[in-house]
Amino acid sequence: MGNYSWLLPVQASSFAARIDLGLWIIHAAMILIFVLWTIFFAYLLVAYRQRDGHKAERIHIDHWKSLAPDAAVLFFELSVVALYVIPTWSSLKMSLPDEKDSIVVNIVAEQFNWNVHYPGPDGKFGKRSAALIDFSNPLGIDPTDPAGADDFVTVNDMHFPVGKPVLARLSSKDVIHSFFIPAFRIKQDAVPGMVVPLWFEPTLEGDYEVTCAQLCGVGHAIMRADVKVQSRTDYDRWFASMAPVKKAGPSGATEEW
Amino acid sequence: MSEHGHELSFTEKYIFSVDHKVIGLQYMITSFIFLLIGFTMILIMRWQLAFPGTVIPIFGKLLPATFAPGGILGPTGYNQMGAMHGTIMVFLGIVPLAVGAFGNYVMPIQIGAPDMAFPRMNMLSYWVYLPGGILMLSSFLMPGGAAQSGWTSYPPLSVINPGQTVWLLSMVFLITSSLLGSMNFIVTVLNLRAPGMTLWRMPLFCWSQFVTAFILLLAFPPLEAAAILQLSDRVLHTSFFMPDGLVVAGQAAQYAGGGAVLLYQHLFWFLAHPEVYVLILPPFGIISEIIATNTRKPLFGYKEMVYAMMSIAAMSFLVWAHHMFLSGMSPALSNFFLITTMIISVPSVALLTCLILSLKGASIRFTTPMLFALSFLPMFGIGGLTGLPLGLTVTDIYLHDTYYVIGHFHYVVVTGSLMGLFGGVYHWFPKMFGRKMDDCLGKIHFWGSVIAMNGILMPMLVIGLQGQSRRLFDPTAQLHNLIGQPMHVLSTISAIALMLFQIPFIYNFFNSMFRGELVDSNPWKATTLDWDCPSPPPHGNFAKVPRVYRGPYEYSHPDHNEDWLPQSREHAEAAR
Amino acid sequence: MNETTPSETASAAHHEDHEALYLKVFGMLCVLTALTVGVSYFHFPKPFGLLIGLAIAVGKAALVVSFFMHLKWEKALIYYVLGLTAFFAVFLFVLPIADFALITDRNVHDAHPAILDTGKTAHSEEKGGASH
Amino acid sequence: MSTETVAYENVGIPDGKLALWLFLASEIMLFGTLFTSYIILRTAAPAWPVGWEVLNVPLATLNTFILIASSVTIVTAHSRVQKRDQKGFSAFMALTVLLSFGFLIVKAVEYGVKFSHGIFPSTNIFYSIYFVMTGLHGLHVIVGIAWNLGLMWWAKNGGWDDKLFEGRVEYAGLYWHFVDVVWIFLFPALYLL
Repeated sequence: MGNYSWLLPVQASSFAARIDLGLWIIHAAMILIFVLWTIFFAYLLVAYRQRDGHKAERIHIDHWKSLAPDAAVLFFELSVVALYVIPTWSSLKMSLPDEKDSIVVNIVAEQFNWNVHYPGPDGKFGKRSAALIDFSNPLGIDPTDPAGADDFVTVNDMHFPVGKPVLARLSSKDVIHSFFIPAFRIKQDAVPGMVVPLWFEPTLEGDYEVTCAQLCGVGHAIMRADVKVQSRTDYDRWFASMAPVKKAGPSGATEEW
Repeated sequence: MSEHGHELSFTEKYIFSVDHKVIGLQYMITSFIFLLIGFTMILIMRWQLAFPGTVIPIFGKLLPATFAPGGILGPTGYNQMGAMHGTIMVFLGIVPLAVGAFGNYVMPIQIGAPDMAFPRMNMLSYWVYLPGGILMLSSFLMPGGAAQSGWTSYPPLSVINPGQTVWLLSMVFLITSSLLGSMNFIVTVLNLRAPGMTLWRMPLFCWSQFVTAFILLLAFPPLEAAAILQLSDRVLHTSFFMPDGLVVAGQAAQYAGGGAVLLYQHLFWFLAHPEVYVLILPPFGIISEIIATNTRKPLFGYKEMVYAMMSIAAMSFLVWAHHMFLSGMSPALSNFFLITTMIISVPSVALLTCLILSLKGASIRFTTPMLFALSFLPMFGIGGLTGLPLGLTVTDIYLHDTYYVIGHFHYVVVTGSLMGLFGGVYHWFPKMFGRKMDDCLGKIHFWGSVIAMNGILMPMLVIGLQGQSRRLFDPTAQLHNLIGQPMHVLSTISAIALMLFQIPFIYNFFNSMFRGELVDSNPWKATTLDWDCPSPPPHGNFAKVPRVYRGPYEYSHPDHNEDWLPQSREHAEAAR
Repeated sequence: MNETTPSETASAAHHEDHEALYLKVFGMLCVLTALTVGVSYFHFPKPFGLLIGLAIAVGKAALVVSFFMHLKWEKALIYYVLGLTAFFAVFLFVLPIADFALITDRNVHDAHPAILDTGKTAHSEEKGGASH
Repeated sequence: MSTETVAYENVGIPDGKLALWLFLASEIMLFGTLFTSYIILRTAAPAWPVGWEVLNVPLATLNTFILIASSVTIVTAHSRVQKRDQKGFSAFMALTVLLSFGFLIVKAVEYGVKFSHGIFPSTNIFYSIYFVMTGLHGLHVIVGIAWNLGLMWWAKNGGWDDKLFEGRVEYAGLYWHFVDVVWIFLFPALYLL
C-alpha cells in the first residue's frame, strides 16, 4: 500500500497537515531536549566518576538557576498550547462545517461493523427505531417514514467525494468503539447513548482504512472498513446506484443486502 | 502484639507475622511472583502479535483449548490475558512492590520507628491483598474466563462481557488493602519518628511514601464506588452505566437504561491517573536514596524535590480527563485538562533536574544499584517526553489508543518504576539479609534488561506513529499495520530476551540470600537510619531508640573525617 | 506498638462535661429535620427548594461534625486533612458534572438516532443541529 | 521494649484518632463519588421520579430521628466513659445499638414494601441509585453495630480498665456520627428533593 510508510501515513484530509505539523514540532523538540540532556548526563558521569585523587565536593548551585529548565519547559509547552493546540483543537472539535455544504451521514458502530447511514437523494434521514432492527435492517429504519424511503445503509464500506467536508454523527449500538482513519488523522469514540459529531474533508482520492481504536470485544482486530475517496462524478454515480429505486417496500434499505 | 521473651511459632514469625520487615518481604516475594505471571502472559500475547496464527512454543500445549485451540492463541484468550496483564502488573505487581514491600520494610527503619503504627492492620492489609490477588488469578478458571475488557474495564463492554464480576470483587479486596496500608503509613510517619527526626530531616524515600499514601487514600475510594456501581450493574442488573436502547448482537439489552457511560470513565481515571504517580513516586524516592549514597555528596535541592512531589500529588487529581479527550467528553473541558496536564510536567522536570544536578561535583560509584538508578533518569526522560504529544489534545487525536501510548507508559513504568525498584532490591538486600548480591550477575541483569526493554518499547513508539491501534489480537488483519509487522517481531524477540535476563536476577536473589558475601550493617557507607541498625534488623529494629541530629544526606561533610556523617551521630569528628 | 505510644493517652488530659450541650444540639437537629421535611411539603420551585434542602443538610452535618465529632476542639492537622479531602472532592464533583452539563446538546438520552426506543418520542433528524 | 520511655516525634493526636479521621476522609471520597453519580444521572435523565411520591417519607423521617438520637446516645456513652460511669456507659451504648437495630428494621420494612410491589434495583435508574446508596449506608450501619457490640463485650471483659478504652469508644462514636452525616445528606437527596 502506497498510503502507509514507516512513519506517518499519507496526508489525505484537509487538517492532516496541521496535525502532522504538531507531531513534527513536538518530536523535534523532544529529540533535541533528549540529546542535549543525554550529552550533559554523559559528561557528568565521566567527569565525576569515582577515581583516585578525586573527592566529592559540595558544589553550591544556585537554586534559582536550577529552576531554569522547568521554566523553559513550561514556556515551551504553554506557547505550543496557546499558539497551536488550542486554535487547532477549536477549529477541529468545537466548530463544525455547515450542513448544507457537507455530506451528512450517520455512522453507527456495532460489534464489529461500521454502518453508514446515507440520507438518499432527498437529503433527509428516515426515523429509526430499535424495535425494527433485524438482519436486513441493521439500523432499524422505519419503512413507513417517507423521509427514509430512499435512505441506504452501507456496511464497512464508505464513499466520500474529494474536496467536500463530511459531517458525521457518530453513535454506537452496543459498546464503545472508536472511529479512526489514520490517513485522515481523525479519531473519535463512538459511545452508546450519545451522538458525537465529527467532521473531516478528504483531499486525496484513494482507498483508505477505518479501524476501531477502542477495545470492543472479541472481534476488535477485525473491525475495519474501507473508505473510498472518489472524484465528484464517481461519487455521484455510486450514490445514484445505491439509492433504492422503489419507494414502497417492506423495508426501505433491503436492496444492498 | 507479641512481646519479647515469648518464643514465636513458625506461623507467627513467617506467615501471620506483625513485623513490618516480614510483611515487607512477604509483599516483595508475592509481588515478584505476580510480576513474573504478568510477564509470562505478555510473552504469550507478544508471540501472537509477532507471528499471528502460529503455535505458541512451550506454552501452546499447556494452555486449555478455550484459550489456545491447537496451541494457537484465540481472541478471547488474548483479551483475557491483555486485561489481566494490565491489572496484575499495576495493582498486584508494581504498587505492592513499591509501597507494600519497600514502604513497609524501609520506611519505618528510616524514620527510626520500632514498627508501623498499627502492626496488626499491616498484617491484615497483606492478608487482604493476597486473597485479592489469588481471586484475580482464579478468575481464569471461572466459566466464561477472566475479565476481557482491558484493565480499564469500560462499560458497557465490561458489563455485557463474561468474567468481570470476579475482577470487580478482587478489586474491592485490593482497594481495601491499599486503604489500610495508606492510613498506616500516614500515621506512622506523623507519629512514630525517632526523636530529632523532624519532617524536614526525613529521607526522600519516606517523603515519597508519605505523599503516595495520601494519593492512595483519596484516589482509591472513587474507583471503589465505580466498582460497586459496576458490580451492581452486573449482579443486580441496575443500569448506572447502561444507556437507553442498547442493542447487543441484534437483541435489545435487558437493562432499564438511563445510565451514563462516560461517568465510569471519569471515576476510573480519577483514580487511575493518580495511580500512575503511585507507580512512579516511590521509585523516585528509592533512586534518590541510591544516588545520594553513591555520589558521596548531599542531594541537590532536597526541599525543592519534596515540594515537587507534593505538587505532583496534588496536581495528579486534576489531570485525569486527558485520558478522555476523544471519549466524547466536552471539547471545551478538554482545554482545562490540557492546561493542568502541561502544568504537572513542571514538578516532574524539577525532580529530574535535581537528581541530575546531584551528580555534579560527585564521586560516582558505579555500583549495581547505582546503575539501575542512573538508567532511570534518561529512560524516565523518554517516558515523560513521549507523554507530551499525548497530553496535547490535537496530537492526541492521532496518537490516542495507539501503540505510542503503550510505548509511553511502559517507558515510565518499566524502564522507570521497575528499574528503580530493581535498584532498590540491590540497594537494600544487604540490609534485609546481611549479605550482598553478586555484583557480576547484577551487572549482567542490568545491561541485559535495559537493552531488552528498549528493544521492546522503541518499536512500539514507531508503530504507534504509523497509526497502529492497541489491543489488537491480530495486527495483520488491518492493512495499514502490515508495514510495521517487523517491529512486532523485534519487540517480541526483545521480550523473550528480557525474560532470559531475569534468570540471573532470580538466581542471584535466592543464592545470595544464603551464600552471598557477608557484609556489616552499613556496606554502602550511607547516612540514613536504616543503615544504623543491624542487618537484618531484629524485632523492634533498634536496640536503643536512635536520636537524630541532622538532615539525611550529609556526605563529604567538611568538618568530618569520613565522607559520610550519619544522621544519628551527635558530633562531626574533625579530620585528622 | 500504638498501644505504647504516649500520645495515645494524651487526649485524656482535658475533657469537660458536654452532655448538656449534646442535648441542645440534639434539639436543634430535630428542629432542622422537621423543618426540612416540612419545607418539602411546600414544593418550592426546583432551584430554590434544592438550595433550602441542601442548606439545611449542610447545617445539620456541621452541627454533628463540630459537636458530636468534637471537631470544634480538634487540632489544626485534622482540619488540614479534611481541607485536603474537600479540595479533591470539590474537583470530583465539579469537573464530571461540568462535563455532563456542557454536553447537553448531545443529549445522553433522546438524541440517539440509531436506536431510539419505540416508546420514546422519535428524534427528528432534520432539526438535529449538531453544530454548536 | 525500651520504647515506652521515649517520646517519639509526633503531631499530638493519638494514632487511632488520626487513622480514623484519615479513614473518614476516604469515606468522604467514597460517598462523594456516589453523590456525584447521583447528580449526573439525575440531571441527565429526561424524567426523574419525585422522591416523596414513590418513597415513604414518614418512615424515612422516623429513621432520621432514630439515627440522630443514636448519635446523641453514643456521644453520651463516651462522656460516661470519661466520667468513669460504667453503668451509664452500658446503658447508653445498649440504647445506641437498639436504635441502630430500629433503623435497620424500618429500612427492612421500606425495602420489603418495595419488593412486594415488584420494585427492584433494576426497575429504573432512580431505584438503582436509591437501593445502592441506602444499601451501602445500611452496610455501614451493620459495621457500626458490630463495632459497638464489640465494645460492650470488651467493657465487660477487661476493657473498662484498659487505658485504650476511652479512645476506642470515641473512635466508634466518630465512625457512627459519620454514618449519621451520610444519612443527613441521603435523606433529602433521595426522599425530599
